[in-house]
Amino acid sequence: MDGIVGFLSMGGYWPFVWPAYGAAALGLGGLLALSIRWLRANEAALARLERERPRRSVARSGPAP
Amino acid sequence: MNGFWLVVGRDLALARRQGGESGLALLFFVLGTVLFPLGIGPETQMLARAGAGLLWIMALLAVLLSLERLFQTDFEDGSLDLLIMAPLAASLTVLAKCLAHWLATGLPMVVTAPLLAIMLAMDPAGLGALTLAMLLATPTLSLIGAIGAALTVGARRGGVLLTLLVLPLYIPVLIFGAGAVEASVAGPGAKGHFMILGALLLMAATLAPPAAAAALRHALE
Amino acid sequence: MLEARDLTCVRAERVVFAGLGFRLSAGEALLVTGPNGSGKSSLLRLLAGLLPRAAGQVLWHGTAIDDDLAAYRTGVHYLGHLDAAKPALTVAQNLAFWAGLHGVAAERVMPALASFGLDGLASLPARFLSAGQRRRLALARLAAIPASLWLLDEPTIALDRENVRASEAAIARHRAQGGLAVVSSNVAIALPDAHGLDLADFAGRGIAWPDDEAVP
Amino acid sequence: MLHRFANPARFLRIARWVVPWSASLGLVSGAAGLYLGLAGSPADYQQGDTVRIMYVHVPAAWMALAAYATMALASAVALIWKHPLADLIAKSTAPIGATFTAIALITGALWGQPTWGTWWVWDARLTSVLILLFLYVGYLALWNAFDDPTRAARAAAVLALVGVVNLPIIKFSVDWWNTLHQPASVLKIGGPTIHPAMLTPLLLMALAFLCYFITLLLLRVRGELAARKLRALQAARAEG
Repeated sequence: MDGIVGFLSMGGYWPFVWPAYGAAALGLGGLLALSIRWLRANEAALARLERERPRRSVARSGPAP
Repeated sequence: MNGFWLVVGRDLALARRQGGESGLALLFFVLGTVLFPLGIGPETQMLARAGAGLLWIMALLAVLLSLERLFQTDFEDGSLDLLIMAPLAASLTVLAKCLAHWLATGLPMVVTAPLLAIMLAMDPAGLGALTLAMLLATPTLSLIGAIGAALTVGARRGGVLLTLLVLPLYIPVLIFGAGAVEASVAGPGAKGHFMILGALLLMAATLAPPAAAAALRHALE
Repeated sequence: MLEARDLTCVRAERVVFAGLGFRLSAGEALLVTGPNGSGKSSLLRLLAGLLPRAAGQVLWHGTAIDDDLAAYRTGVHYLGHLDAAKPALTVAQNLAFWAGLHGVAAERVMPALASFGLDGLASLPARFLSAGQRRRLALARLAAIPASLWLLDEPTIALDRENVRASEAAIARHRAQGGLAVVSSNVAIALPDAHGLDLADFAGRGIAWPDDEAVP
Repeated sequence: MLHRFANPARFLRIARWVVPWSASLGLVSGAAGLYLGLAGSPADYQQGDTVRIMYVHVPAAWMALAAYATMALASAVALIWKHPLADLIAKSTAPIGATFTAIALITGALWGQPTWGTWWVWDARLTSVLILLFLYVGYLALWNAFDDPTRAARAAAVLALVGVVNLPIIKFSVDWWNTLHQPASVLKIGGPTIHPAMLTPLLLMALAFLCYFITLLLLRVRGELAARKLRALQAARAEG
């Protein structure tokens, strides 16, 4: 038990070491999550538009509307 | 080359006729400096200690304030197309406009700076250094600012954006400008600072015009 | 002699026109028409070298304009929608500036103003000019500064009957001296035996980013 | 010149191949670095355990600079060869670089508190990193200042190049300014004097941050490609 508590206390500097790692994790993780969500949203919207587009271009390449 | 002086002459005539930016910039410079003692208190040692730094910061902001319209008016009335197509190289046109901007805005500030410094209880030994440093630095501020002005032509909220882009690039000029005054008053003399300010000026004079010209060409696309 | 081959113009990631070509020799004129947004102005700015081409070639006397853009431009006039008139300067000062920039003698300023009926207003600050008068000041630039290729974007907008005729006469004179003119206009403009170019025929479709499958 | 447009399909194939590798290498080196850094390496004889903040602070600062260099390089390629994919790479790099810079600042302040007694110290390095953050913010603001993405790309590219030229000058001025006003900061971290047992976790964390950068960059470029095509299709639909 003592090992864990000793480790977590970071020689008494826990209020600085853990927030530092927290900030790094939050920053990197947050940006990663945002980027992935943004990527998924774009590619989903693109897929929706792509599904509609072939039908439209078939119509367009047929006799002039 | 006479095209160069034509552009300088036209911009000076426009600045004088409209009296807008150059007068405002000088007013901003003076007013900002006057406000400082009102905020900090009249004790001379405090003022003397911080006076040089404040003067320089107000100088930066005043130059920046008057740069937003450097290319924007020409862009809006169609002159920019013709200027880029004119036989005079775009970099020289930019240099000419910066020279006109400096004569209209920078030079008056160099002249008023010592007066304001006296008001801020600056040690008279520093006045010479302040004037020389301002003389070397204000053209650099116009040149570097011109890059920002060219980049933000036609941009939304160009003014604020210009400040955000250009102020970080002004930091070396601020450090060595204010440092020159302090060195001449308290330190071993400001010879080194003048050399560096001169180097910054030469660098800006050679690199800023082509960069701004490239930015302008992209603005017209 | 101006020639354009397989010109493609992309603006804001959209193909404005593609595969456009034409040939124009001395004394000839090209009337560019087309619906709004079909790229009339873009074509003129492209020919003036202000706009980069996405593809294709523009040849002036057989050599590509990019080889020496500055030299090409000394022989070109570009008249855009805007009149480049500084309100704080007088009519004469405005024209004298552009004439001086192109190394043209100051004596040519007054006759050029006269050819568009502006000599009476020479010492008037430009801010008092009407839209039509400002347009005539811009057209006076064409008369003052000799150039073999005129690129005119809707030159006769805001002009009254009499001044439309004056600009048509100026273009005719220019062509008579062997000059070329590319004029875009949706308004009727008298360009005797001019070649026509309807941008609707070259309208670009779809995206400027050819991915695997063909651009639709 | 149209044919010279980079074929995005080729890029996407490469990205799809690289991302799993860079991601897993990043996770492995990160885990190892964290373990060694937090538990496996000794505390500093002077600062105690606060030195462990270095394993996050220093790699973040390094990557902040590396990202700006990448942005400037991509901008140069975009301007000189008009290579639109390079524009997207530059645009995708900026937010990652800005995040690294912010992390470097926050961890720097957290490290400074126990060591120098205040949250913010005008130490030359911290000040330069702060200015770097402003350069990033300016770059991102310029991207959003135009409606036409091509116009924004050109302006941002010029700014990135102007920034990369000015960065060393700013760094020099700030270092000079800092030494004038304050004796050389007590800490001499990151230099060769670093304790070997600390060097391994530091390099592992640097590798992890680098892999993170590559992985996220490729993901964001994929996102930009999709967004660009989406815009074009919507425009085509408007006109179709």
